Amino acid sequence: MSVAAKTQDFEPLIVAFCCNWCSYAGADLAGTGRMSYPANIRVIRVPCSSRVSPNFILRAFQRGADGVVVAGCHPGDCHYVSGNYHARRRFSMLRRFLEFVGIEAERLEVHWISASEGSRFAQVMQDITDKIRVLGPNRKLRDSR
Amino acid sequence: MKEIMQKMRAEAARVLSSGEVDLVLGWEKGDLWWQSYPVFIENEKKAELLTWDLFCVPNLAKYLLEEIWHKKRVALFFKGCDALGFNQLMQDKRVDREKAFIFAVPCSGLVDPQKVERAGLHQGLLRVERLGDELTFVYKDREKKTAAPWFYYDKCLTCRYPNPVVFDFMLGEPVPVNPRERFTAVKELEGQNVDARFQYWQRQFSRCIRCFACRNVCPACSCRECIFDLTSPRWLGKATELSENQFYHITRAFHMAGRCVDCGECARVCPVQIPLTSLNRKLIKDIDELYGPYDAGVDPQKVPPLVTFNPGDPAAFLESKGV
Amino acid sequence: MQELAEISGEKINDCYQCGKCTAACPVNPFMDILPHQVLRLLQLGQVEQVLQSKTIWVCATCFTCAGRCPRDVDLSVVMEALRAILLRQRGGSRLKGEDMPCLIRKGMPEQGIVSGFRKYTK
Amino acid sequence: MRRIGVFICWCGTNIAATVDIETVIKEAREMPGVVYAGDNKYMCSETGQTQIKGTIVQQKLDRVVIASCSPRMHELTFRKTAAAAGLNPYLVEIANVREHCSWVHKDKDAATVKAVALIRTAVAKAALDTGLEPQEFVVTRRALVIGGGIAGIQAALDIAEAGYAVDLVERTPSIGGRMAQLDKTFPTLDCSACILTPKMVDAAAHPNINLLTYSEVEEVEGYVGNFEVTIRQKARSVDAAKCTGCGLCFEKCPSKVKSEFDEGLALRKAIYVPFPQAVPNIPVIDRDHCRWFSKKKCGVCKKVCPASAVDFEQSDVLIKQKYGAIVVATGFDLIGFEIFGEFGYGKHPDIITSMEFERLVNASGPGGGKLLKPSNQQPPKNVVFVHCVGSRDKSRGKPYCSKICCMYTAKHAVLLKEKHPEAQAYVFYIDVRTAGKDFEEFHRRAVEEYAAVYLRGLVGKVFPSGDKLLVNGVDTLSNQAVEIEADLVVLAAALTPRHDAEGLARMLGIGSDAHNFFVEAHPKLRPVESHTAGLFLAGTCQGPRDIPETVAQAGAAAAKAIALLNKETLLSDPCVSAVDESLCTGCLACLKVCPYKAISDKPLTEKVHGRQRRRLVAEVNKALCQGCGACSAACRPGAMNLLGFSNEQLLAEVDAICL
Repeated sequence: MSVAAKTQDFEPLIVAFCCNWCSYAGADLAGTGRMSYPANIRVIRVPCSSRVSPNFILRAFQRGADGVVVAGCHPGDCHYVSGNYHARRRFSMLRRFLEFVGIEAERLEVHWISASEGSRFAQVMQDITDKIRVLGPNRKLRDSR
Repeated sequence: MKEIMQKMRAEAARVLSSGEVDLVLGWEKGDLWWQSYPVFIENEKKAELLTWDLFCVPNLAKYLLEEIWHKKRVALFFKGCDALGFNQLMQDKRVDREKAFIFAVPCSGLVDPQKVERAGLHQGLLRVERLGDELTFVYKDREKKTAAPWFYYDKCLTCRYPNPVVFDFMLGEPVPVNPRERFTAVKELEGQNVDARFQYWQRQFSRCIRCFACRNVCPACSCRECIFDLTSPRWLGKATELSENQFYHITRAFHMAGRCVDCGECARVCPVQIPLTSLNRKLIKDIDELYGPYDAGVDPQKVPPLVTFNPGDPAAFLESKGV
Repeated sequence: MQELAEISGEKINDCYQCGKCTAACPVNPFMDILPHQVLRLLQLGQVEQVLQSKTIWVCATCFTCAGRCPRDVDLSVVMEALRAILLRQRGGSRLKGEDMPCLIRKGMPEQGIVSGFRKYTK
Repeated sequence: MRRIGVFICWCGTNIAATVDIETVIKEAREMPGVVYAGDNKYMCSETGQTQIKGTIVQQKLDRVVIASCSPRMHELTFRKTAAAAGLNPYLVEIANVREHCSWVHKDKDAATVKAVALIRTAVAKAALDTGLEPQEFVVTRRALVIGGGIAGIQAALDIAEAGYAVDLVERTPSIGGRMAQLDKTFPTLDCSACILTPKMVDAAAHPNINLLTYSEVEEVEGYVGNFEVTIRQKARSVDAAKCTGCGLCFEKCPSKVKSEFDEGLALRKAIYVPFPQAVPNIPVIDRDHCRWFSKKKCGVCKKVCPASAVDFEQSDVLIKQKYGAIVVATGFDLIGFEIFGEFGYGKHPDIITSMEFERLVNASGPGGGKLLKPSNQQPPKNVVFVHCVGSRDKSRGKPYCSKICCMYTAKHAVLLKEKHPEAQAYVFYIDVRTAGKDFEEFHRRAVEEYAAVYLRGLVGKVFPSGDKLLVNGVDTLSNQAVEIEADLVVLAAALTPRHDAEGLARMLGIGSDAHNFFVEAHPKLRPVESHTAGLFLAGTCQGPRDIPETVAQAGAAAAKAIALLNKETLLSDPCVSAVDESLCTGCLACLKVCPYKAISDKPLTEKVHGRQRRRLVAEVNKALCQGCGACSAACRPGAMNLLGFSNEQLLAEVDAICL
């Protein structure tokens, strides 16, 4: 199989951790508005972006995710006052660190998507899927078994 | 160093006999030139066992955790790096300042036996002495003199706190602080492309035998039960598998973010020479860049950068460096 | 229309016809189509009418309209784009890449060459 | 082994048209722990719920997964269904196959594969669900209302009428707020003071209402049912118990300052009541401008006070009080004009804001409501009104519509004509928005009966020319540039939240939008609640609105607060953090990231090798914890775990979703 054909066939798996109050609701709104985005996106609901431990992200990569998204409320709008501020530090550091150990930074994306930004949710997910398609499958962190 | 060793022994005997402490933690000389082990001394008569030489590298602070919590008060000796580790343990509320009587030992660097070996100076070596900036390798029938920094641990060459930041009693005079740039290796890696970096770390991580020495020696790794040992949930798989090694090293380093005192012990004890300091220092460098300079272990009252925030923090995950 | 959007980069449909541009324009008495009408006609796709107007040549590019617009539509840029369209229609490339070294040697200011490219080259 | 039941909803064709239900059922039956998989056209319907309940009993299900719409829609419904069949409601998981799948994907195969993955994930999570029990806690039956404008007054009165004690905190020396500054109100032209003042008096006289004027909220802690609030009652320098309100003090006071209440158009004294009908009618000393406080000279007020009520020694008092509910009604400011140089505001006294116009036209305002030009006290002839100054302006101002300007400008045009029949109003507008009862009729009257000239377009520049103001505008309907020689220019300024609203939002822990308006919990279904339980919103602090809407919202907020105070106890959400003390190292990183101060340290004594050992562990206050899980992610050994979103569950979800 040629490389080109491989990229054609490659359907990335992208895990999105969405905070219940903003981004998950934003995803719901994308649904209500029938704003389509690729089926490669699979959402895990968490109460807050600050609930997401880097371990979950690494685990997703180990289990074969080609990209991971963490989505939370815009800074200042956190339902839990300051959760996204903590998340912002944590994932700023993690993303740089993953890049340092040789993982493409684009595989981990963090976005602030509010409950009213359904179309932005769809757009962000579309963009990420496109980017990961170009990047190709995650072979670096994946469990080889 | 001899005078300090004399003082060490005298002070240890004094605090034991006065009943100020019921245990002294120090180093004692082993059988071979490079062996200086931790020793527990409960009797002032044994104070003569204490040694202070170019190989007293183990940090004694971590013994405060499990082995001796039932002691009334413990005296122990700290080099600069050890003191930072102790402060980190303080910040993690793992040690009680009141229970420790700290002797500060300013340290201008310790000798890396591996460097001695690599230079071929180890055959028949009896001991190593230092005078000023010069080392004397003493053999049965000859001596060899050389510049000391050549044989210091890498971590000593970049040491920024050779004089302990916490102590009750100072042994000797503070030494000058003169660190080399510590982010050189990190910057070099940062300059490479992402695949080259991956290959570099793949080479490193695939050597890991998961002996957990790096974790066990670390003064910031003080959990009662480590996440990597838990079976429910099982965070870290048991298989010999690169991805598990990656998980271990990324998570270990990340747990250290904002807490690593950069004492370099992890890299020193690694049996397969994984450059763990580069991982730790990458995080230190990023924290310094993004949230302002922060040196873990200097002031245990300061809030570590990854459990606080500033509403105006940069969103560094929006940076895109391209594929 | 597309060419206009490409050259100007402005979102013409953002205009809600408040007329602030016209109200602020110092040369509006000399225009046959008022500034806000320019945008309205463009919204309706009537580019030709605008291109034939006096207005686009009266515009002094003083940027007052742009500064006052509550919708972030920079009309001065749109005007410039309209002029550029006309100028480009009037003839092929007047500046050629291969002429550049010669022109620069002659001491023509580089800024002038760049704006010349923008105006005259298709 | 678990006995998990999977129920797949068609949602009519909403799900079934894009997801192949049959395949999904087949796949679900193969998932670990699943003993039943079934479907229904509408799972949330009576029949669907009966099917769930029946199956739970027949199949002895111990976990339930429902593949349907978003859990934000029907999680509560299905939890209740499960509870009705005797299952702990927290053993129910929802797979969101509608909003997150069938509605956003067009390819049936891809959507079916994804639906299966989502269900597999929910099954994996459900398998690790534990039954949770909510905790009961006692409600403090007292309310706090922040802001003493019409919204705050109305909310306080309604809550007080229901029989609960209310503290009404107002920053300025008197309640009344913006409405007290207004002259007449649209569209009925009632006199604002005539309808407001009785309410102010009612509030002051109500046995259940405790007025705290000249006071500010300083700290808010606690949670729904048990807020702990610190209020700073600023020193009035007048003893409220002794003062008779005779007014001798401010008659004699020699220091004059611009009156905030009169929008700087008139002067007040350093000891003052903001306006004659102020409630309470007790003066305060503005210490920044009082000669006694700046130079230790004067003291006239103290000398003339017949009741010896003036007290220079008074100091701020901090009041700590517990409340069950809080209504936030802090109102609005007008946008600053510094950036709108073209209008020349501040450069000429006859260019004024709409609020200043209210004062000029008000009988109790400067000039006794004669509506004269501030520059020379002559009646104006041509008056230009400009709509949307700062509103609907995404480049320099605010992108939103301030909602009330169209109507009050029409009112101003009417009032102008009533005061000066020979005067002419010119109104520059972009659109006239008159959605409201009798609003359109009122606007038409301004045009038809009061001959206001409406010009569709905005104003480009205002500049003085002789004793007149030249206004350059446009009428886009006739496509003409317009120039008007005006005597007075009135700018309808955009409404903004109070300048310090952001800080208050942070203190209260409620959300605010990009413009610092407080955010309601749901724009349609929960318009007066904030995201934080027990905190309710009323009036313009939530967004621009007029008086009737404000009053209605205040009543609604009060009703919500009353419903809360009516309960003796509340149930807490059991999805809170729990500590595994055997794992907890006591480093208390969790405490540092907790936004609710819900975590504290607790000494623990245990026996180790026959010896007593004391160590610290973290402890969670279940009533304070709101379940964000920041602590769980900060905990290195994983001792802190969020129930309902535990480490085990999230790992299982990640594993399942990646399969």
